[in-house]
Amino acid sequence: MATSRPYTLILGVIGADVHVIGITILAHALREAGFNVVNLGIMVSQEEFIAAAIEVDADALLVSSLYGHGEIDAEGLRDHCREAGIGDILMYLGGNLVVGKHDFKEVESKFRDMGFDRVFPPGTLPDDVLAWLNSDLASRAARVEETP
Amino acid sequence: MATSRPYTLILGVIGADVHVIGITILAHALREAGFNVVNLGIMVSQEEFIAAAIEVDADALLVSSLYGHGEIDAEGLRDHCREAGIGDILMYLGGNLVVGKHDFKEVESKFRDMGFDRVFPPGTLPDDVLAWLNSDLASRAARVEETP
Amino acid sequence: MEPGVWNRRLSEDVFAAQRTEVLAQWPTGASIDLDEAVDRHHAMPPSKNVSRAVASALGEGRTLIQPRGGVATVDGQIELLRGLQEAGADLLPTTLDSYTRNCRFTEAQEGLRASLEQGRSLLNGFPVVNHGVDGCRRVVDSVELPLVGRPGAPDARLAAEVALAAGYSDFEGGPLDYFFAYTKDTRPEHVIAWWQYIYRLAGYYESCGVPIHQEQYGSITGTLVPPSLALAVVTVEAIMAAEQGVRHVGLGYGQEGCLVQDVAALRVYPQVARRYLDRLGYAHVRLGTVMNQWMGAFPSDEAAAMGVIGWGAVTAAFGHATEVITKSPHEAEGIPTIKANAEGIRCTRQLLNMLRHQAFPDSELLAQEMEIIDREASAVLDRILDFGDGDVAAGVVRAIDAGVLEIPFSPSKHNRGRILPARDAMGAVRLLDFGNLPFPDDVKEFHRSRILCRGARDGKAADYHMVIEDVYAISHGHL
Amino acid sequence: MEPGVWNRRLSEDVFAAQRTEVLAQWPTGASIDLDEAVDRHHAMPPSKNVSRAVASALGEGRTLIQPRGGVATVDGQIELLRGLQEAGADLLPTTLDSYTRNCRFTEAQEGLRASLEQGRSLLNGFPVVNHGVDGCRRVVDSVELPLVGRPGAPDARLAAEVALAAGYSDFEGGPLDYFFAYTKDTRPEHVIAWWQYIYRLAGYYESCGVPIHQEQYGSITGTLVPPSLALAVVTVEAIMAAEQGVRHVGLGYGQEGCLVQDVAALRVYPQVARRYLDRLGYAHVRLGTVMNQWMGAFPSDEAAAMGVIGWGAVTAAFGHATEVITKSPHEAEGIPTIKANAEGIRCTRQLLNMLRHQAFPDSELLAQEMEIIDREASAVLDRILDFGDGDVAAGVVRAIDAGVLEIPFSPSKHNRGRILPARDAMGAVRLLDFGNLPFPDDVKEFHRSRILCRGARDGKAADYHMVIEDVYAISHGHL
Ligand code: B12
Ligand code: B12
Repeated sequence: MATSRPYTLILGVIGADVHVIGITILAHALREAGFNVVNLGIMVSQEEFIAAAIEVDADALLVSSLYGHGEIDAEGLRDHCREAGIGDILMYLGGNLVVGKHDFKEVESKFRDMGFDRVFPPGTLPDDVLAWLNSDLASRAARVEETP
Repeated sequence: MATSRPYTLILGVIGADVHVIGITILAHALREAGFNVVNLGIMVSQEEFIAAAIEVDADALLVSSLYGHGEIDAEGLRDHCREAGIGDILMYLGGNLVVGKHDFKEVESKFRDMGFDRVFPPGTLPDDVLAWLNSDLASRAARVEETP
Repeated sequence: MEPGVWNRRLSEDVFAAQRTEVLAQWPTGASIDLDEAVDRHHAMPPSKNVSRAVASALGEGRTLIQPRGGVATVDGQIELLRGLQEAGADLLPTTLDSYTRNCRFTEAQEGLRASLEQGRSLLNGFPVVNHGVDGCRRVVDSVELPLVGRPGAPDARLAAEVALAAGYSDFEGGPLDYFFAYTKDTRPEHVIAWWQYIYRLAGYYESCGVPIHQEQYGSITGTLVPPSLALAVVTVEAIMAAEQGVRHVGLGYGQEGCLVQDVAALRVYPQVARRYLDRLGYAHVRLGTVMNQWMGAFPSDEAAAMGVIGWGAVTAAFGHATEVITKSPHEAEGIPTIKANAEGIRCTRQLLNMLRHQAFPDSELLAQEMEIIDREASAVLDRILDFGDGDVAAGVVRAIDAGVLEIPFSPSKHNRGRILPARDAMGAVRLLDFGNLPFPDDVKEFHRSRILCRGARDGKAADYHMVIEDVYAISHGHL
Repeated sequence: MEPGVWNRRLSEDVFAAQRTEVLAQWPTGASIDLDEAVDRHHAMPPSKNVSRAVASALGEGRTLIQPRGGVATVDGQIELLRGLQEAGADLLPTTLDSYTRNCRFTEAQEGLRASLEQGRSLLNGFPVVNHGVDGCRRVVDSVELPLVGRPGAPDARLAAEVALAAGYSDFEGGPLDYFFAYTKDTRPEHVIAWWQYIYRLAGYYESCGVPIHQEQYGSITGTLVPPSLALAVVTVEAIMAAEQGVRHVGLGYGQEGCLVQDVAALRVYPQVARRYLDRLGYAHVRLGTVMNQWMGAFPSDEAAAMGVIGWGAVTAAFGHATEVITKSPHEAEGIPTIKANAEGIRCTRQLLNMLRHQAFPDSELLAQEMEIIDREASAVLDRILDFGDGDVAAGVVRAIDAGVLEIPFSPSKHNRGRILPARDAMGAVRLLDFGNLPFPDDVKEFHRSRILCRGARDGKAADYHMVIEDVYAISHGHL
């Protein structure tokens, strides 16, 4: 469940990617679940993601990539976040992340290595995303409370 | 082309197999091409094949097996031919010879080892059969003429 | 001529006497106890009964999926059926091997032994009789779904005894189907008598409150069978089954490939069968339809085969079939692996669901095809009833001998073998030669003119070569 | 408001001036010589021209198969296209990568470099511009079939220059399609102007005796697009193309999944487009239809995906589409391998052939759907013409701003985004909310009542959740 102060999420499709359906539905579901969602839409650059996150003091970055250029487009995003002073932000990635049909395990570890906290396969439903977000954000909140 | 004295062929489906379409069409095509065809139909035992071949002094035995029990049903046919004094008869086998989908190379060598001169895969068309029969019977005829 | 068989319920005595003989055919027969078997059925969850599954499908207008499948060993069969269950089947099959189908139990035993030894199935099906009730019950207990025994045999009495006692609640088939498709010398009256026994057995379970569904085959030789003749076949079988106490019939049909004709057939099937059953006093018998996906030669390319399978799903959906029996992408080559079999199920499921609420709209063309099939089947059925003085069993034997009912490509020597089927310009199966079929003249003219149109279009004569072309057509990628 | 664009043929001077700019976008542009390109087309065998292939398909009533496909390297593209050719395609595709689609040639170059280095394609298409005319000609020369460039881009002018000069004879797409589907901030008038350039270029080849086929997209966002809106889009595009000298148009349509609606759309498409083209003075333009197999979310199971592909083939066949663009069983997961792509082709081919002479019979239901689509599209088109005082280009820009034409799920901020599509009880795409669409009242009532029926059946409210359910439907195995 979202807490009293709603968490703020940045949502967008990275690169030159126009696949808007997935994030449209995700944004709708996340809002319904009580999150504060900033939906940047399609064709979002790394800079735009980071600027938006800073501007609204976001709790998480939800990056979507469907069209196969995820490898190129998402490269270095974690570093750029660090450089911008939000190196710790919770970062999810989802969609059809590479070109072609591949074993998801490999895809996942590739993007985990790039600094994403969670990587979601094609076909992921909003409920799964919600469940992970709630648990990850809650455990982060707990961690913050423990170390005052 | 069939020669002046038409060759006589025995055709039948071995074992407990009822698949009649293939041999019906084959028989028709072989007759049209000038062969003398004795079509024993479905569910023919090894004994019936051999008895028919002896009775009409056949030039070749064309054994069909579609239903998958070819391995069991055709086992020992060459030996039984030998025992009956027609050990040299040209022997073809065709159809869906074993249970399941297999690499045809393996199937072919299994049945070649069992004494079949040629083994035909599923989907074989009458024209292919005709072409092989003509060439095999012609070269056998030539061999006979050479060794008077 | 004395037909040697009548459409009359076997008396308890006659049935009991025959049972003793049947159970003695193989050692596993000895242990079959009907009372115990009935108890077992009553103890099974209702969700494992075919007839109940069919009832709810009929109620909801759904189409149930049943694949085919049988391997030599019990463990293999369990693995297979669990795989098919997981793939989304609604009903599970057990196809019998061809030795069992011919009561050649010794050879089946040898095939089973060799299969166990070599660790692969050398049999093209599951030898129910050799495994006996115990082996079959292991299979039944290992899955969640209702089970159908699929014999495809002229004499499957012992197999039926074993399967039904083990908890199967459908034992597919019928005497005319398997006379025409699976015999060479056997007289039809014998096959009828054997199946009357099986129907009587099913009827016995019914009378004890165990619903048994009687799926029919109806696809017969799987190759260019005119729909009306298949309909005549299954109607006669349904009547004979009903007389022996069967109450739930799945009218079998084999897809021909021309959608309008197939949908017409699937719609007209229950209408015609209903009419004759009602007329002859079997109004209580419930009817559904069972469509077999294309039964003739398949393309060997697996992607093309998936296209044919999908087309079968579409036809079943638009024809509102109660069940569809699926094929696999391995069809042209050999008995499918579990994976290939599952692919056929999943492709079919996707399409059934997508078409669930779509209609194949009513049209003049469809109405015309329905009328033709109805009139042809009725002509044959009326003649059969005439021939038997109202007794379909006697009548159909005489009709077969007279060539009033015959099936293309039947291997039986008692089949007349004069009719010649060919496709018309839209791919519908018509007849070039009618033999002694009692079709009305205008209907014959309709067939001829339709085939001529096609011949004209293709610039080909309407003769035996056209028939051969049509046998290969789908496997060569067209219709 | 000044629309900033008119439906007027670009003068030679304007075209030439723009050309200089376009060719300067990337070094490979410099070498393009239109005269030499025209000669090359004349020297190519006629069998490699899309427009000629389409002409004979139209003549014979056949449906041509075109897959999609593009990889980073020239060698890879050649291997891919040869594979698709062998699988039985009639026309060969070259899908552009998404950097090229956005004129981000530097990034495309980087993707190409990385692809060469890693020995696998990191690009989701073929970067035509980076390969230039020489690279593309190697592709053209390596295959036997006609080639179609598939940009999917708001500004593909340089890509079009390269592709057509290399010997491609179709450069798919159109400004409204790619405004609605592929832009976020860009104004429609800019996309129209860019595509007027491409049409003008195609028209130039035409004027030199080189027939160029203009395939349209028409599937737009691929997700619950009402057929009438797609028809309005492609009709406006066809008019704009015709004005620039295009003479051969393939009207694009994306399968929705409901057969009656899809067949109705495919039949009504050329009728409506013809009417408007004729009225506006473009009677000489030849029309065909191009059906894209289901463009929305696919099931990830490959067997189920083959079912969806088969359904697309059936729809194309019954809709008498001139071309069908195929999908592959890998669709839900990623760009397909050659093998998977070939499977889509072969499944489609089998069904097209089997359905070649079958009819989807005329029926009231079909006639009704046709009438609805015709009336809706005409209402939108008439309003567009009103808005532009007879000029479709000016009119459509105003219509978009006014929400008189909008597309569901368009990512463009200039798209109104008020209409809400949902399926009715038979799966036809209807509208829940009409925004400012100028549909007649009785038609709106028809939509509402149809969706209500479905809601009642499923016990669900007709709201946004229904829309979401419908987005997932086919990928989750139903409609
Ligand atoms: C039609 C058909 C039937 C019909 C047969 C009707 C009839 N009266 O003939 C029916 C429905 C009755 C039937 C029953 C069965 N069938 Co069946 N049947 C087929 C099917 C679909 C087509 C066969 C056909 O008619 N082909 C058209 C003809 C023209 O081609 P053909 O028979 O292959 O013959 C040609 C060539 O093979 C070659 N040829 C054939 N024999 C010979 C011999 C020689 C010497 C030469 C040179 C060439 C040659 O030339 C012929 C002319 O072109 C095939 C699968 C397929 N091919 O798509 C399955 C198939 C043959 N059947 C099969 C099986 C298992 C059965 C059953 C046991 C039921 C079951 N378990 O599913 C029963 C058999 C019962 C029995 N006792 O035999 C399996 C065999 C499996 C295997 N080998 O692994 C197949 C392959 C289906 C499958 N994949 O499971 N079947
Ligand atoms: C519809 C569609 C389109 C439409 C998009 C319309 C629009 N406005 O959005 C159109 C037709 C325009 C299109 C275009 C293209 N597409 Co496209 N498209 C699809 C398709 C069929 C469905 C996508 C969809 O809408 N799914 C439904 C939504 C609800 O699901 P989703 O997008 O997957 O999102 C869900 C999850 O993935 C997850 N999720 C998504 N993002 C994120 C992010 C986070 C953080 C989390 C937690 C979860 C998450 O949650 C979402 C909700 O459930 C897919 C294939 C498929 N899936 O069947 C191809 C597909 C994505 N497209 C593809 C490609 C390549 C293209 C094109 C380049 C054209 C081409 N070469 O074929 C262009 C792209 C141009 C560009 N610049 O981007 C490829 C990508 C290939 C790859 N990765 O290897 C796919 C996979 C098809 C394929 N197999 O080739 N496409």
